[in-house]
Amino acid sequence: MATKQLYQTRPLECWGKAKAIREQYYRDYATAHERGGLRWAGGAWTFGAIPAGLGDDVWSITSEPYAASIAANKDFSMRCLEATERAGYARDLCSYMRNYWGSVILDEYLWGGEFPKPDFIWQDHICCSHAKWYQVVSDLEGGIPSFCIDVSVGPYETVNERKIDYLVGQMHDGIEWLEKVTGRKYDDEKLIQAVYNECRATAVWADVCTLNKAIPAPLEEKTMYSLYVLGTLMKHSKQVADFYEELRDEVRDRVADRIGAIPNEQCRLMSDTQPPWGFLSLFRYLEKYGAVSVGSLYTFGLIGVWEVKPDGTWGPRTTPQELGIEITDRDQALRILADWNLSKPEWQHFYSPHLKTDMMVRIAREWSLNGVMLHYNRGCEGLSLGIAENRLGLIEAGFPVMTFEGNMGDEREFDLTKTMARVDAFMETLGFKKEG
Amino acid sequence: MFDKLRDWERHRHDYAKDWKDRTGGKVVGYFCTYAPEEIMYAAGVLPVRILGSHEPQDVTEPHIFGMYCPFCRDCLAQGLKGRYDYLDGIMISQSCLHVRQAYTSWEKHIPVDFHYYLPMPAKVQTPRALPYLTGELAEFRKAIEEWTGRTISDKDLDKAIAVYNENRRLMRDIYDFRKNDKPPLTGQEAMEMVISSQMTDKAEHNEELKKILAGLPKRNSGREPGVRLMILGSEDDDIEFVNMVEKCGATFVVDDHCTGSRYFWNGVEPLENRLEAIARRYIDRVPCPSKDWEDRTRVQHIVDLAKAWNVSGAIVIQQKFCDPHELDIPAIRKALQGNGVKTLFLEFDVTVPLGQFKVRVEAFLEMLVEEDLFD
Amino acid sequence: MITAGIDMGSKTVKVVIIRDGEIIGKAKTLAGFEAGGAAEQAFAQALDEAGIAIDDVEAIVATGAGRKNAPYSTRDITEVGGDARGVIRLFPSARTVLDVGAEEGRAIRCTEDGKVLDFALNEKCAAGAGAFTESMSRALEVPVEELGPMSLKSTKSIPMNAQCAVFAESEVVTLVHLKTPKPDIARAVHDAIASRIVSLARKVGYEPDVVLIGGVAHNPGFVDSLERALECKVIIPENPEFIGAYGAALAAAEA
Amino acid sequence: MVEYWRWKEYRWHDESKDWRKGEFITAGVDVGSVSSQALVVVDGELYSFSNMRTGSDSPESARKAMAWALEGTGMTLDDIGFVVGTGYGRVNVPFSNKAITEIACHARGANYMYGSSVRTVLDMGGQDCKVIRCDEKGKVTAFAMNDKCAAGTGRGMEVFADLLAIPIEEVGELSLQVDEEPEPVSSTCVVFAKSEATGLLREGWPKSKVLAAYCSAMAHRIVTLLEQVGIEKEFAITGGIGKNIGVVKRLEDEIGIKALPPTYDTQIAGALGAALFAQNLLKKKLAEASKT
Repeated sequence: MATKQLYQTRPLECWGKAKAIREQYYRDYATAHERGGLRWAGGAWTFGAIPAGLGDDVWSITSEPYAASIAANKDFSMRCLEATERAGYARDLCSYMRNYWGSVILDEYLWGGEFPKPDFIWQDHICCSHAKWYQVVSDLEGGIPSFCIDVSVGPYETVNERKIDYLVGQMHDGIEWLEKVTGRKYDDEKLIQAVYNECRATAVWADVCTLNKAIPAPLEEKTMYSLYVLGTLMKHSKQVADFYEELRDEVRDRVADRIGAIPNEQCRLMSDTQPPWGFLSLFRYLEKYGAVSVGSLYTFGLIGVWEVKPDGTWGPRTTPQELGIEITDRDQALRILADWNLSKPEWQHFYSPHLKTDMMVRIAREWSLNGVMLHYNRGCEGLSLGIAENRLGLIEAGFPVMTFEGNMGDEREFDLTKTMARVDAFMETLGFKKEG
Repeated sequence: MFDKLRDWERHRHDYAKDWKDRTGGKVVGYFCTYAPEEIMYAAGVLPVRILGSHEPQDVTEPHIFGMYCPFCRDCLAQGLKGRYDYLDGIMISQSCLHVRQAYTSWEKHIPVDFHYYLPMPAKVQTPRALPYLTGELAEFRKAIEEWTGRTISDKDLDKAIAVYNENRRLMRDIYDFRKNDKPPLTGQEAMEMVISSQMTDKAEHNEELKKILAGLPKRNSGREPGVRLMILGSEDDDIEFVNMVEKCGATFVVDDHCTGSRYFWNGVEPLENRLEAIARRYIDRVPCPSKDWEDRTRVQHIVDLAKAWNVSGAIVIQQKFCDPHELDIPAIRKALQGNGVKTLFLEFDVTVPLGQFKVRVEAFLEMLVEEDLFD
Repeated sequence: MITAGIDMGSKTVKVVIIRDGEIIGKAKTLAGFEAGGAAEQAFAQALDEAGIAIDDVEAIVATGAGRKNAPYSTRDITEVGGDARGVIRLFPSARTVLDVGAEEGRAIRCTEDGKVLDFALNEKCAAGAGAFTESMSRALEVPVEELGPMSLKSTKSIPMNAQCAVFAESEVVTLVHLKTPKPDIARAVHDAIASRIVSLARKVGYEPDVVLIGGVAHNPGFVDSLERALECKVIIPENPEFIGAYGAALAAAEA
Repeated sequence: MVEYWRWKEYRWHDESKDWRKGEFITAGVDVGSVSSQALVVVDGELYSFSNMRTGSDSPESARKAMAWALEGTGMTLDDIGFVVGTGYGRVNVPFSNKAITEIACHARGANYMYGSSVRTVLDMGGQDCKVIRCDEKGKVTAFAMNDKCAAGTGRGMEVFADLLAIPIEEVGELSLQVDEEPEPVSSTCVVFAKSEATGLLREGWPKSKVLAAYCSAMAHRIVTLLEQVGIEKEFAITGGIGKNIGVVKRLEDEIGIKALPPTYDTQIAGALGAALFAQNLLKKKLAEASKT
């Protein structure tokens, strides 16, 4: 395909490292017991920094990215989904959950061997399925001690001491609970370091995304998925925080050298919600039109933590360490952790789609977008929440919107051909022609 | 005997409009039964529940993605069609994501004088929930006071609590009559009773309930009860369905619905801090599955109801796409079957295909009763 | 200038030949299993009607689901683009286009110069499309073309639950067994399809004038249900099923 | 135009038997959404039946079917002691004494046709698909029905027969004439499956291969339904699609259990069960009458 070369491109140098960290992560979890360590399971949003206080030999598996990896493996995914349906669970439930359960029911780990049963479950709860997900895992695994922290206290703009107390209170209870179920002594110093790391990792990721405001965009969303995922695995780890800094430096260089993610960028888009993981080729198809998805509230704001800068634009939230705050005890660490997480962009729309619309319009403006591609994702009731209102809001703000139905983890609910036909119509209305 | 309640249930909008004319008071629509009605009632506000109308509609497509439950879309449709145009305000007490969208779209597209989002804790099983909710209720009380321009005294709260507790007690007394071998009321009448309670001034509802309670012991429903059934699951105000089943030779004698027992099962226990007392009531109530974790406390409660009301079968219904219930139903069915209660599962939409459901229901009943069909 | 448009639909192929915007030839054939051949056949008929030879045609643009397999065409545009162009040329006052074909339902909002502002298509389920009426007519044992007029006799609206075209048959059968008059059932069927189309129309925020195109526009019963649900009249062009092809022919004249 | 989905209507009666010698004569009428059967049982033995397409007027369909079942037997309605109606139109059987659901009737019918060892009955009907678990008497212990989607029903198969212009009776056989099993069609929506198939034909797939793709998709959907209730041996299939070897074989392969070989026309199971129930009810009626 002959596309016109407007910009230089070059592969990301730290790409291989990202891949290695991810593979190591899943190996570490599976083999934790062999090394006398502990295994826990929980969501990508859970306060992973807290179990870190149990020691350096405690490994986690976060459910959403694990399920997404399953979804990318169509055959295994189908077996998982059907195993779950056989067990009597509804087909329209969260497809991450259904892939994950299937892997447990079949007792097969995506990377070979039996499914490594966790020693305990450490989850948080903002979407209706979060805590219930593990209630069922516990049913399936024959009872696993689990602790879930309710974080649904309302949008960040309304957060006050009482709301923080509610979270922090649960966190304190959670730490006592962790000591009880693991029989280990809790180390506050490790917690404090983990909190520093989480703030650093999540702010630096926001910094990386901010760099994508550049034209040409140094990163396209398909690549970003494989990078942001590390934050969903262990955002509280030094390893990930350090890697994101390395990544940021490389992306800075790309911006300086005007290196584009695609050679022919003429149309800048953003998506929304998780993509249909088995069909990322959809993003390649966009390139035929010189269209690049520069990100989404999902890739920016699920891990990234943001704030409005003095000049009114969006940028990484200033970390406690940057503010010169020294964390000296457990309670202070937990308060900072709670406040930091409650400001996470992807948590705001649970209370009102209009808060999400505002953030999306901001991205559309600051990242100079031509249009928006909304994935009406049947697989995730949490992130699809209010998406129809987001569509109305974006159109009202003057941004053309294309919607397509699909499912992040159930290929039976996504039709690539029909979706590409929609892209054709959308590009035609935006006035972009296919090349080659 | 239940005519008045049925009339209120059928003509809920007329009732509310008439109530406004009579009292000059404000009416607030609420979206989920976690709404602390006592606080609104104490300020002379009439809280009414927003429910759907079971008609096919095409007005919500631009606002709510079709993967969310038909109930939340049906609710929003009522607003978009102006059926609740008499509301002075709306409020929601955080429950499931689905119905939350009906609220947020309503707030944006249908002008109301007052709207309030109460972040009711999802983890009702943590002791941390009580002080937190008590504080949230204090803020809610403040908001209501500012809006109505009327301060809510402890005395007002006590009065409201008394009226609400009486309503709960009376409905439980009536539910007890359903334990009889020949229940003096049908499942349809029970459902109409509870829904009408969600639509009317409880003081007036209580008067009606007292009359009914006085008459029940002597009442002969004049129908064979047939198979004793329980109905449970998602929000359900599908009276047509209940009626269809009860025409097939069965009677619903108990339920676990937020349009039924779950709405009124427990009352407010008096405490010096009235708001704390109210908070405790909503934290301790029979939970919606979206709040029933880490432990599943509702399952045992349902089994206990099935035993106490001596049911031989249970119809487990679920609003299409209702995730919270979908996540509990396998465990509930297992528990019921384990206790010798057979279950029939049905998925509800805005309107249900009575023809197709009738076959399932009749086959289910054939399964439960020993007919002389076999040698 | 003479140009042509070929609409490779899922069920039928439509060809329109125009001279300076005026239709001089048109033809429709069943797509069958060999759509390419069907298109050549339709094209020949259209040339016939126009009384010209293929060499007289200066540019040919294809549209429709199967546009990639269209013969002769040098370029293609999407159904959305084709519909908008065709309708606006005929009715400059049109702001909303509803296209109901065999399997597709489409709503398009556009400007007076045919620019598409927003569009919505039916998703995984084919309800709200022509195929729906076909299976219903079989269940009712009433020919498709009689379904429309028949439903106009009804004044009663019965809700239909089923979305799935085929599954809805069993609902129709149930209604039949409940001795529901056929006209009422026919109307229920049309109301069901109309309500899905109106959902799409609301999604794009329809405004008058609303133009209805596609084969189903020939069905007066559906049109009645649609107008009731939209609460406004709809404009129907003379040859509603040819508008996509007409739009493609216009596009051919542009470039 | 030829309607390829139209399967052959027919009737049968046991000429070797003289019904006049019979003590208990009962009938079952199954008015289904697609087909109707009327069936007569004499002293617990199958005597005659008819199998025809349901018209849009179900009482009329019931009458027609009954009349045809009696044709040439000399028997009239008055000779029949008890009639049970079943199927979608069970309440519209004008001459019936009682209506019983097709779920109960199919279980009872299968118990007669295949013997008391049957524990799982799969009824693949015109508009719906049922999985029924039953005891040694043929009494239902659990059941599940497909919802909201016609894939996996006879109707869907008829749509395909029409599309491919192949008589419905030949569909199954033809679908087996493939060297290797193709990917199942992905669409669950029959309308889209149809256009998907059209696409495959346009790509030059032979009809047999397209049918194979559809039959295996259908079989797979049915298996997921079967698994909801759980399959226990013996396993029997009733209803129209039971005659479709293309679906049945793929289904058996997937669950790893062979269905009992059909001994009668699988479509009469419902009417047969109804007629057998009718006999018990007749005996009970007579017993009560003699008491008074």
